[in-house]
Amino acid sequence: MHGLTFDIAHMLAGSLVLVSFLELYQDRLMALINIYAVHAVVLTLSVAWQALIQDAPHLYITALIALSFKAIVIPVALRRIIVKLGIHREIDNVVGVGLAMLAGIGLVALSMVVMLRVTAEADPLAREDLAFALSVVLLGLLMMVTRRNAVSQVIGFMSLENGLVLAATGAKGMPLVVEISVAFSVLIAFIVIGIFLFRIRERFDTVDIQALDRFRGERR
Amino acid sequence: MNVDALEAILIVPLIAAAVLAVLPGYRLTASLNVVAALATFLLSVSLFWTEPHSGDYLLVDDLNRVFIVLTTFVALTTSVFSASYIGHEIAIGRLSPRSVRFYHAMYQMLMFAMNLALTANNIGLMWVAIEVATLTTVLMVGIYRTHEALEAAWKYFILGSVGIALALFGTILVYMAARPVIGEGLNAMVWTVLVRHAAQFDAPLLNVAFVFLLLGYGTKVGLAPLHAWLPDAHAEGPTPISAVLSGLLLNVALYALLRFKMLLALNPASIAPGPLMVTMGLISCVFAAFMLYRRRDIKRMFAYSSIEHMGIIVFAFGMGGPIANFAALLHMTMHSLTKSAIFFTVGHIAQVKGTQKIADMGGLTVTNPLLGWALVVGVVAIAGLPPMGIFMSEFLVVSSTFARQPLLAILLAFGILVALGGLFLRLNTIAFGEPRGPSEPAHASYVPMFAHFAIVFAAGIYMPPGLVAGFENVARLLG
Amino acid sequence: MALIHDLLFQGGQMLLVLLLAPLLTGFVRKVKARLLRRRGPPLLQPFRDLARLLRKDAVLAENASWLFRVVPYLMFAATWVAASLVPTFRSGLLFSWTADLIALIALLGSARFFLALAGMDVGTGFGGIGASREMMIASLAEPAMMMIVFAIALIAGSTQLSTMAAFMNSPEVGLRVSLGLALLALIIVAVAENARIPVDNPATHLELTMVHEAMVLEYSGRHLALIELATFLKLLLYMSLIACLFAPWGIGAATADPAEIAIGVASYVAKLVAGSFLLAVFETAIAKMRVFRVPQFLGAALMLALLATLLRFVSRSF
Amino acid sequence: MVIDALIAVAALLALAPAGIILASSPVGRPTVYGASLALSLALIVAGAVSLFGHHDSTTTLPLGLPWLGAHFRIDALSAFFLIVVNVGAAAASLFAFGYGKHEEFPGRVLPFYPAYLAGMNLVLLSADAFSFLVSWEFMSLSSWALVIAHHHLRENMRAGYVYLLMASFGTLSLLFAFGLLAGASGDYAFDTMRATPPSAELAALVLILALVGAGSKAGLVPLHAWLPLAHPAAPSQVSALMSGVMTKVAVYGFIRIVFDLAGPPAWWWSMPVLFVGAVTAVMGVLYALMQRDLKRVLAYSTIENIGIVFVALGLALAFKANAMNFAAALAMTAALLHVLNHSLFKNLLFCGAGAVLAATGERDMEKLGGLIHRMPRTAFVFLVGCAAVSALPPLNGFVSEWLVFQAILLSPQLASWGLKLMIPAAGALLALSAALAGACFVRVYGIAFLGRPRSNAARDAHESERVSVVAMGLLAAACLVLGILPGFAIDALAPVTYLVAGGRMPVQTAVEWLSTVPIAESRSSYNGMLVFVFIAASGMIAAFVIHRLASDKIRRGAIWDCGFPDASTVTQYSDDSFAQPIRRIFGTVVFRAREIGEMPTPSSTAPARFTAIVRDPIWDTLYAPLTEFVAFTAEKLNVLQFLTIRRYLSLVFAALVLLLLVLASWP
Repeated sequence: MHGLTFDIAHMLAGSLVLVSFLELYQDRLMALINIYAVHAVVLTLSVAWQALIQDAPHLYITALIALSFKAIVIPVALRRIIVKLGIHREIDNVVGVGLAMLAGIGLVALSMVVMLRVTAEADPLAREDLAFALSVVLLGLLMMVTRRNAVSQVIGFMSLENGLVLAATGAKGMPLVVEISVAFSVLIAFIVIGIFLFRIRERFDTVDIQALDRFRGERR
Repeated sequence: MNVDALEAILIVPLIAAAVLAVLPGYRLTASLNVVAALATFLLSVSLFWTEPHSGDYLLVDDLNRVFIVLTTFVALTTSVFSASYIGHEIAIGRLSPRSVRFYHAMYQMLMFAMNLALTANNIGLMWVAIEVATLTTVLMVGIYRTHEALEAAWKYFILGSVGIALALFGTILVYMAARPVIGEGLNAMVWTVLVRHAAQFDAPLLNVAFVFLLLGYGTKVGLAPLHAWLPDAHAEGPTPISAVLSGLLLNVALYALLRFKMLLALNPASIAPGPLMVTMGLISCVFAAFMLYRRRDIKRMFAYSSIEHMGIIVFAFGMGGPIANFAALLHMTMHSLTKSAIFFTVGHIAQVKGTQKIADMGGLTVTNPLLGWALVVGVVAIAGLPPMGIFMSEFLVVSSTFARQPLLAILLAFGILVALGGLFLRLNTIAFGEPRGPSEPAHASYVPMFAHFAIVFAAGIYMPPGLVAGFENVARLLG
Repeated sequence: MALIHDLLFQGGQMLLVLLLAPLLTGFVRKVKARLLRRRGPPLLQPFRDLARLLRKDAVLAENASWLFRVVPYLMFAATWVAASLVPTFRSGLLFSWTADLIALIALLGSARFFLALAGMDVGTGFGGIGASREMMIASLAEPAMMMIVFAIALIAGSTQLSTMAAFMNSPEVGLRVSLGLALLALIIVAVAENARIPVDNPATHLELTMVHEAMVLEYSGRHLALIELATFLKLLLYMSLIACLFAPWGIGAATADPAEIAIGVASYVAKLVAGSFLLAVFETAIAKMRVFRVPQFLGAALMLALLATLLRFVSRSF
Repeated sequence: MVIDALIAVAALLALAPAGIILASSPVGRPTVYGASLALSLALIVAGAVSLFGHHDSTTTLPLGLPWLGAHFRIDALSAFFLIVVNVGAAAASLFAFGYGKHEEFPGRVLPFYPAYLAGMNLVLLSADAFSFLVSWEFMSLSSWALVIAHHHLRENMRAGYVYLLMASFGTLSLLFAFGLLAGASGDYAFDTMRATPPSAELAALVLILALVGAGSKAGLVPLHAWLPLAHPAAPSQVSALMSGVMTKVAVYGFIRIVFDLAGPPAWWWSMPVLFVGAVTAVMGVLYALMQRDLKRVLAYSTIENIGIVFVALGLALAFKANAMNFAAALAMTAALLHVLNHSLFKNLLFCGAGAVLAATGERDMEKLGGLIHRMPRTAFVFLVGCAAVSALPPLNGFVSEWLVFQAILLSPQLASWGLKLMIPAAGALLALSAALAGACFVRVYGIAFLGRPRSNAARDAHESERVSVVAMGLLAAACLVLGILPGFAIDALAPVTYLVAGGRMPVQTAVEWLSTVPIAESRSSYNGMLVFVFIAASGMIAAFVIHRLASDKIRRGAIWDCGFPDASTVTQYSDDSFAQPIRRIFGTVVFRAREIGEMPTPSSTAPARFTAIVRDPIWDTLYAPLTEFVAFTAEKLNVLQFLTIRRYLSLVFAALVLLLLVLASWP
């Protein structure tokens, strides 16, 4: 019976990595947001599955948060923002998609190498899970540094954080998971609101972070 | 219910924060702020003889006792300084009463978060506390609502969040490493339990964990190249916050790092954390030293000097050994006291001059002798010249390192020398020469800065045996 | 008794050099004149000049300071003391240990130092020229001299003139390259120190070519006389120095009976005559060189002396 | 004894805050300088008692490094230097007693002056690495504050800046040396270091580090750059201390580390010391000849004398390594005696320069002249100083140099051929520097004090305060006494040389006629007293005889000057023109000196111009590139202040990936 549960968890975690790659590939903001929603949904599923197999009911709360907040509220909010800002058709990336994908593959390989050195008696599920989580985290970071637009950077950050939640839930019987996911949701809310605030105050004409950098303390 | 000192130093700031959030009028709130800080300080001092129980969530041991007392003390002096500083800010209308209320609440909140981070016996709790501390400081950095302030806050916020995320991943990994040995549940995150079983943990997992923790908490410590948020946050926030940031928050993050270093040190199979820390420390020290030269904003300059000193401290802890650890602890203490005192001085100078631009300052020892000479003393101390305390720690670090790793010692000494050059280059124009820029008579609170300088000076000459014993004990703990 | 005996000799030596010095200069002049087919002044002319100068009043510039008046006495005294400490016809003088060779050179150095100052006292162009050039020459001549001392002292194992002379007299000296070089260097230095052609012309009346004369331009009367006498003494000193270092034959030992002393005196006079004759020939044979050729000339001496010092180790090492 | 000394030092330290308070009040100056004078006299007594009483005294205070405590000790070496330092300090304080009246910012001088004295004394007293370095750096720091006392002058600030950097550099290299001596275990007490000498190669490293560290403070070429900037910038009594005394403290540090702590020397140790010393001596005096600033000339002459001292120290090392303790003692005596002598006459000269500065407000010799008429007493003592520093018998400067030459003449008995050939060469350089020093000080005195005044300031100069003159007079007297009776000083040095060089010279005061006989009378001897007596006697006899038998009349007339006297004072020989021959001979090589003369065409009324360009080779080749490097790096790195958040994130990302790669490649 262990085999099946393992395979499903494995499948879900792997698909999360896959979706991260999709995000990396997608350079239209609107589509990117949609894919992020998918990302959140997949995360929800895997968290729920973990809740089931670890019969840890408190993980359902995490799953619920993931579904409601990350899969619905945030994407909706972001859509409204980018529509308001009129950048919903924008194409945004610093390095070419191909290059980004290559880098991503390299990162996944790296995380595999690093994680598979972990001795096996830490149970395989955890190990695989961690490998995937690590790659999701790295891909999220990669996304943050290869996108110029604040919205896509936020999305990068959020998928990074999804990786964290994946790891946390994968870690059997880890306490404070719920609190942590809540805390992170707050963090993300802050970020989104931050972008939104700046927009509303008419202080920055674009959410491009470079606009912020124009107001750096010591101009050259 | 009965509350012992340990819980009290968490509860007092929390209550104070709640109260200050609603009370109007800055005089009252400022004095309340001071009172709360004083209470916390006294409680923390009482930790030395009241032996509170260390539960699953909180603990007191020799390591964090040092940190707690230092934190609460600097918090106290800073609150005294901030009273006069904020008064001036209100007078010139830079801060509205509402934002002042918010500021005081946040100040106590920050104190709570830092105390929690220091006393937490649970690595998850510690992480949460540091995140809270970061967020509160973000809000305070942005309090002036100017372009620069918001930009600095935003930068701090983004980089800080990423750091937090990395640190969390590291924490999870530590749990994963601990679980097979200790078993599921809370115990696998309780510090005291972890330490007991650290030897059996899975080394490679621990290694990955440490990398993430080093980067995550290293961001907060301000190690290059993760330092980017630090200079701007120091420069744009209110000066008391700069003092707290440099004097305390960096230490708290460092404390977290040290905890995990001890964990790794206990595990023979894992990589030695030393070399990593030594490398990052060295990079930060030399890099920051060079960055001192082109600064035009006085607060930003001293922020970079903080990076340099954090580099030295991390370097020393990385070197390890009784002498180096002792020196690192001493250096950390001295740096907190000196740097916060310098920021007190700088805050008043900026108010007197009405600017933070070094170009508009000059001949302070002529126009405002007390402030000017205070700055001179501060720079002398921070540059590691005797008879101030930092000289002792630098003496110990450099000489003990030179006997073991001459090349590293030479690089470190080079960094120190370059930094000294940069600091004095600016000091010459600020404190000496023909007076420049506007200057109004200072109505400053000299007590905090001179109290700090007095302690630093005394420590450079004579260290009380009790303190020494404590430090040596901790140094032994750190291995 | 012995003490009185020694004191007698020391005093005799002091008077001897004082009397011999003008005579020597007179002799050199005479020989030079003869070589130029002139009859030249009589041998005792220097004495007459000195006497005349002494009798005249001294004329001082109105802004001449006390230093200007003290220097001639200082210079004369220093040179005289130095000259009377060089063994002439009998080594082992009573006070020979007062100053060894290095100290002698330093004594002459002090004399020069003060004379140069005196040259600058009144504040004229010529005085400055003289002082500056004198010090330039000295700055090369003194180290050269010191090297010569090294070269000989390292061989003789002493800087005490009596001991050195005794050693150079002894058979163990042998023929050494370094001694030859040292002698050559010493001659060059002596020529420069005594302001002779080709470095300087004692008889010139064209100010721009003067070094020594330019310094004493402002002097007159007894002051000038003393300076003149000092220069005579200096010439004698160098001659007897060369004599006692490189031709120490016949110098009587400390325990010398009258016969030996007679030999010593005779040989000494002979050496002086020979030396002054050679000097005269040398001076008439060559022309004075430009001031800024002097450094090369003296640099050569310095190099020779240094070479002599270093060759000392290879020539014969014991 | 050491307790009493420490009490005196503590009193000096206590004087510093008193200085802050009293700075504004009229009693401030007399109080501070009077108390400093009294305390330094007390310290002289302390030093003398422990030097002649032949007993060391030690104590440990619960200060400094907690597990070590602060060790203090007076042995023969520190006792001797204690005397040197405090004689200088006493003289400077007495001088400042009157001279300090001219100070425009007493508030920036009075607090630091006693602190500075305390720092120097503490260096000599401390007997563990930490207290030593604390005192060392404290000394630098307080003198830095004094250097920038007149902070409104840009060049002073620059001087202070360079000074502080070089001082810290030196401190760091000393720190390294002590780190090696103490080992990883950190036994910083001198006794334990002495007990466990390092291995041969470590000891060699210690030697080099000590040479760099102490040398940068003593002003060895090429680490001298700060000295001619900082010494003149300070108030004159402080310049006197920095030049006359602080450099000696650096010498003390070198002797303490190399001769006392670093264990037995290897045969080649003397070579770097000899080389650096000889080069320093010549370069120093050549620099001095190129300067116009009176105080800067003196500073460079200090460098020259430090070079002489280090040559003597190098000789002592060579002899000690060859177990020729007696010769080592001779060389060491020469070094220490020169230390004492130089501290005396350099103190005197700087005080004189201060008096001139106070009288005329000028340091540029080109604007001085004729001061011998306006300030005769100062002129006289200054002349004594000039004669002493030019090593003229019968003054003290000559005695020490004579001893150095005597030590050099012992070199053939050394084993190594390298040294046999190197030492005479060093001797040649020494002789050269001595001769050049003579030229240099003829120039200084002739331009500044003789001739006709070159500016109104010099024309109406006035004699300085009586007490200042007294101070200088005492120093001059000391120079003469040490010159004619060196035997007593040499005998007093015996315990010191026995301590550090393992031998002692024969007792000099036992020799008949009190003459100085380093080895044997047949070998070499010198009797300053008789030389003095003879010169005085024969000079007076000559004067007496002439005045009696010939004329003693004086007539004052116009300047003769070959019949073309020129009334204008600018036609006098200037300092540049005086230095011209030497500039042409040496400067063209050493300083790439060039002379540019513009002659106007005939019939044009334009003036003819002559400019001499002298460059500082060491600054150009060593310091300028260094500063450029730092500036360049700072400029390049500064880009990192102006990145976008995304780029900062990429930095973090890169660091993370890098560390993970490290892990992945970990065995």
